[in-house]
Amino acid sequence: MNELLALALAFPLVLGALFIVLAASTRAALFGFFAFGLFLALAWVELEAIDVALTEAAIGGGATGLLLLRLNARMRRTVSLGQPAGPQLRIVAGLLAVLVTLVLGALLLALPDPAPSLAAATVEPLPTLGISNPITAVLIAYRALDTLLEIAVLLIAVVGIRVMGAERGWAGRPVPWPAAEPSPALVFLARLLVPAGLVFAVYLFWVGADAPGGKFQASTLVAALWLLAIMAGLAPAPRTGGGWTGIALAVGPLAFIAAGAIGLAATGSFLAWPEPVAKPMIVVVELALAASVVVALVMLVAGPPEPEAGR
Amino acid sequence: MSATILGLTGALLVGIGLFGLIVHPTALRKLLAFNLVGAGVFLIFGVVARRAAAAGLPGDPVPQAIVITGIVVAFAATALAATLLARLSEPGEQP
Amino acid sequence: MTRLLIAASFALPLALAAAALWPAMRGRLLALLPVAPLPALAAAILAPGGSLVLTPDPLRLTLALDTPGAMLLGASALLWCAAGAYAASYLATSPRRTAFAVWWLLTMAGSLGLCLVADMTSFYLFFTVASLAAYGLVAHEATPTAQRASLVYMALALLGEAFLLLAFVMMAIGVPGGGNPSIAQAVAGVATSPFRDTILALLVLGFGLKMGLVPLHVWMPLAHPVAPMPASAVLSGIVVKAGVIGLIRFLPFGAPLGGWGEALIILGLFTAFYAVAIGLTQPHPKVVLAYSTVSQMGVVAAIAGAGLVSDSNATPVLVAFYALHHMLVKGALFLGVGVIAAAGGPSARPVFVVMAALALALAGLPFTSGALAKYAVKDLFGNGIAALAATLSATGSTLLMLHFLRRLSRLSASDIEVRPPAGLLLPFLATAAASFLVACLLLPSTGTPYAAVFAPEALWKASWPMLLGAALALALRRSALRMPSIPEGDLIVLAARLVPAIRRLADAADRMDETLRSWPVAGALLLLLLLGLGAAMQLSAGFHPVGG
Amino acid sequence: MTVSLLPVWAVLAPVIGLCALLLLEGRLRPEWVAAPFIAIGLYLSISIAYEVISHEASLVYALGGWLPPLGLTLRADGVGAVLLALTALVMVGVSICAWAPADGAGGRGRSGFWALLLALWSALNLAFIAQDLFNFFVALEMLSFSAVALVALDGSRDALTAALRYLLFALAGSVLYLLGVGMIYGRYAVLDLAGLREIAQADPVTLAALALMTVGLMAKAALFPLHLWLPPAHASAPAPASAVLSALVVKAPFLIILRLWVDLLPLSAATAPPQILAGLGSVAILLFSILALRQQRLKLMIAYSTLAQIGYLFLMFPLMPGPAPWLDIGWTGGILQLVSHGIAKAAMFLAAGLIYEALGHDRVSELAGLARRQPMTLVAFAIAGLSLMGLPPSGGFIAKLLLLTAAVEAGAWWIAIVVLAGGILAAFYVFRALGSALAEGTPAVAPVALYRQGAVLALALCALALGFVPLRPFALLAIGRPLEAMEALP
Repeated sequence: MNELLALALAFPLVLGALFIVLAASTRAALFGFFAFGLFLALAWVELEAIDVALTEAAIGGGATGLLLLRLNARMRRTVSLGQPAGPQLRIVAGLLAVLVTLVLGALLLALPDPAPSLAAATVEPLPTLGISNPITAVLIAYRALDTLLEIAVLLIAVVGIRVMGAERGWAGRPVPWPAAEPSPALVFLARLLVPAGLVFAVYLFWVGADAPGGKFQASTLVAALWLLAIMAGLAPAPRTGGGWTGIALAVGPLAFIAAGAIGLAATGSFLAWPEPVAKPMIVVVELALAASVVVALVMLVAGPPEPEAGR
Repeated sequence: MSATILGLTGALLVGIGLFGLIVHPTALRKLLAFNLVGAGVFLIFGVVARRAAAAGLPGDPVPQAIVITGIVVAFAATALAATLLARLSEPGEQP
Repeated sequence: MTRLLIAASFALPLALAAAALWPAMRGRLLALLPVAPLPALAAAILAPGGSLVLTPDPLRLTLALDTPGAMLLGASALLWCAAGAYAASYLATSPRRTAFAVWWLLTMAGSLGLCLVADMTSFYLFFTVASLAAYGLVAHEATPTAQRASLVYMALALLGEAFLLLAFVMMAIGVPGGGNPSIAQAVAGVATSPFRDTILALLVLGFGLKMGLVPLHVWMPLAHPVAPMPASAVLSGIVVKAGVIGLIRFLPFGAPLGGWGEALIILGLFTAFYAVAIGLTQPHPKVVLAYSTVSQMGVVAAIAGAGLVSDSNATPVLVAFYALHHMLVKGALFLGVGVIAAAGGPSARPVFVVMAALALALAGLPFTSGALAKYAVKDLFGNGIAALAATLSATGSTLLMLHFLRRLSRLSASDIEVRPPAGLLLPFLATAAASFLVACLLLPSTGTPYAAVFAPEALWKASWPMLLGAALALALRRSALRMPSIPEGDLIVLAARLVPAIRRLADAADRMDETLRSWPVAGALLLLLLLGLGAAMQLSAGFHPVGG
Repeated sequence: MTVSLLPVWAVLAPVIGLCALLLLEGRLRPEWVAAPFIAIGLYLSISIAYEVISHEASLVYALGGWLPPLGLTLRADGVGAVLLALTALVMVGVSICAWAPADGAGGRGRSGFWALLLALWSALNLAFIAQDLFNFFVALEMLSFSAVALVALDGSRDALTAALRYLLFALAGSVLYLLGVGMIYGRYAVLDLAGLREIAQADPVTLAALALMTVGLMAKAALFPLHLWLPPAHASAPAPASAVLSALVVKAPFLIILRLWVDLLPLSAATAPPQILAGLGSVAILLFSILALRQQRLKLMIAYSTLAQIGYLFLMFPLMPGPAPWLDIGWTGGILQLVSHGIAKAAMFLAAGLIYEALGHDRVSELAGLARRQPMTLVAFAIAGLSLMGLPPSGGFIAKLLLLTAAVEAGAWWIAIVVLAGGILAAFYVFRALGSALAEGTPAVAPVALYRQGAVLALALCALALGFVPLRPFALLAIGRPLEAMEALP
């Protein structure tokens, strides 16, 4: 039964991938990518990784797809990196890719059984943290440094996107999009979805400590809703350059580091969560992180600022 | 068994994506291909996690958490590349 | 005090070179050139036998001044001093005089320091400084000829350094404790080193390149003549001696070396005669002098080889003494060419007489430094065929020098009223005088009594090869044999044929890079590398499937 | 080993600086916001180096008290401490050179530059002291993103294209690396280097994972033939950024490869894989030195020189034959090559930047008159060149000597010949630029502040000073090896 389901997911995934790579039209490939994202999220459900499925659906499929579609709409000409590969090179590359795939498949089959696992180790300290979702524990406690620096990666990307904008547009707003008046249907949809979505996002955030869900999933949802509102003309794109966006971006990492320092003072270990207040502290830090993530995601999709005069 | 099928799917996605990354001349298609490879790699992580199910958990949370981090990082990369592409496609602007 | 002098020998020129960063000093630098070598001169006179450890273990930068080192240090300091004074006058109006002075000072620091160092790293350091800074002297005129010459010089100098570096590394490996051994320690291990023959071959190649042993001499007839006159003097007089010092310091005299001594004699004497033959075909006096340097360095190499064969402890001093003689005489000759060129008719005549004496000194003319040098080294060669060949090299030198004098006589200024400026004349005369006086003063340190040199028998032994040379020169002139026209640097012509091939190679590298930088190729290579490296790793580890 | 928080702050202090820049944007000059964090970074790096040297032990910290394999540790061992110090030195030099508070130009470039510089610093520190394979990945992504943004800083079409190529190729490298990490986790459920060292076996999965990670990192280190992105990227970035990119950024992936091969699964030097790496390095040295010689622009020449110098680093793999590679002379030689190239290349790129500012171009054939107008910059360039050529006295010379010694001892004659040939070719391209700058000429020269020239010269002199380290394996570089797993809570 499960095998059938897995096969039912594997086929569209592989076919979708082939379509994305081989389709002649870029636009078609992009729509293929959307569909692919959907199946990918289902595959994660099949792997019983609901947290990942949520993230994949929101970011991997949703935000990435949105970003690329918008990009395709904005692009006025294709950007090539050199000449297309000749037929011989295509064949060679194809053969090499097939070889890599085969070897990879063989290696996956050679993985040890029973598989080594840290699952038990991640569960054991959960009570001291006051949360029961081990994935959240990995992200916020055991591998907290990774998570903290991952937010730093987002900030770097935001700064990177800003510096890529035109010099004169520094500290402006990103281009509105679509440039034309939003359709009434879109406006209606946005008015309907935004409040409902926000409620769901709050729920996701809250249960993240104990059930699938968490700050990333909630943040992405909020970010997606915000983008929808921008698209519908209900909200302006955030301004870059100082102001509250700067505060929102910085608050996540700073709160995390501050919590780390509190942990140091209370337990002698940097980034440790002192037992009695672990859960409230984690919630506060996650809230701060969520603020940073939401603003960063919106800015990443919205793109670099444009000169105000140009609008 | 279902994990193995999805693991092999991951390997196929990696292969297909790498092929696209190499042969497509346009940057946007390369970016799509990169996301395919990424999806394949994450899927393999997911399979590794699923195979390591223990202690009453349906999968090992560590690789799952790694995938969540990885997805966000890949998104940031895509956004960076998209911005570069958008700027490069602007006609004739030579600052 | 002596330690301070030893250190100042190279520190003062370096400090003066660094002073060029300060705009106020730049204008005065040229005038200060004669002052820079004075500490070295003082050190050579006052401090032989002194040694100074600059840094303790494990760096072990060490300076030491032994007799051969002091000889060469003192003589080079003298020539640097005289040529510096000459340069101050010769280049007073050159627009590039500051740059010239900086290169000059750096070359000086390197060549003086080379006489003093006792550890491997410092030797390589000063050797490099001397040979690379001399590039600036060769390239000074910035003409196409100078550019070509400096390029060839640079390429071969770097090649020489690479040979030496490899040789030094191999020598140091044998020394217990590793790190930076003293030269003496490293040399002691050569004879028993597993790399013995490679080391010796690399040493001969490296130092031979600097000395211009055939066929590594091709840069010298290009580089020495294109430099400004005083620079030619120090290049031919002093900088080539870096190779001689190298032989003195690095050849394991007194150890059995099966065949290497003989090989060096053959190489040296072949160079000596070959350079004479080519030199005779050259029209320009400076080029003839450069070939003469090649020939004389061949003789020096043969002396070193003879020392290896005869196992004589005196070899380093004898080689140094011969080199000292050549250094001052060749320096004076180059300076003199400039004096002659600046002198018209009558005023050129006395200069010409001095030049003739100096030129024939190279062939061993009695009562000159040449006779002393040749007499001092003659016992090393024993009585065999090598001795005869060494003696006959004087015949060759006579031939070449007579040719040089004929060519020189056509060089004097066309305006007979012109008199050579004192700034050129005095340094020239001082060097010429020093060549004789210094050689006389230092003769006892080679273990040769004065009386023996001036005995009639010795005079005859010195004279007959020269008379033979003179007779040959006369015969050559009478025979009206047309000399073939051979370009400067002779064998370099063969190398020049490689230039298009090298250019094609570089173009191919360009195209290859272009291909590699195309995305699909690089991407395919990425996968290929992945599979290849993976396969290699599996194979080298042996194939162990995951067990249990 | 000694437990210390210093490594943690070395990673986090620049991140706090990045946040401060975002918070204070538009209120304070970015230089002034960044300056205290640069000072703190310098202090932290020096303290770490001091602690490591004085205790002759690594500084280790387990974050949150969670021990591996569940938790993450940071470990500043001997090599890590040296590279932290190198990073700080280059960063300070670059900061002084890029410091221009009098200049009224604000906005994008300036603010972005300082933010990215700090981000880069954090990423480098993390890459040099992290102990966890996925932590390395995060460091590499921070590194790539900030480096790509720095390349694009100039905003010209060339720069943006170069940045895009760089980004896409670096991403290809990243996914391969990450795939390797996944295989390792599937095989051992451990990502900590010290933990892996105890249990890793040379089975197909492990070796394939190692190959995946190595090749992915090679793409990021721009080893031949995976170099397509580097020359345009390093030539298009603003000079201070190029200095950091060439001097430090490509070194991080290399160091991770080194850690994988020496700490995780020591591969016998006699086998084929180390020879393959050294072979690719050799081709890089020869090919890119020739290409450097043919470049018309100074910055491109220096970029190709970087490609060649990266080749030298990979020569060290077959030159560590001992059972404890970190005691071999090849190890010291390779690390010293890394450090001395870092300093020298930073000085050279900064000098090239000042030359560009002064002349308004960087065409190698039109530098005449520079010696007179900007002697200090040119001397800095020359000294840095000395180190690249491997001539004494310079760190490059000592490194070359150690590598040569190791090559001769190992009987690897081809490596010895390549090292020597690379030195000769380097001399040619350096002298070509110097010769052009020494020619007579009276170019129109824009003034360049003296303190900036001084900073470049000071960096170059550091490369020179490295020429006075002793010629033997350094005990410092062996501190913290072999890796030991952390056993108990502090």
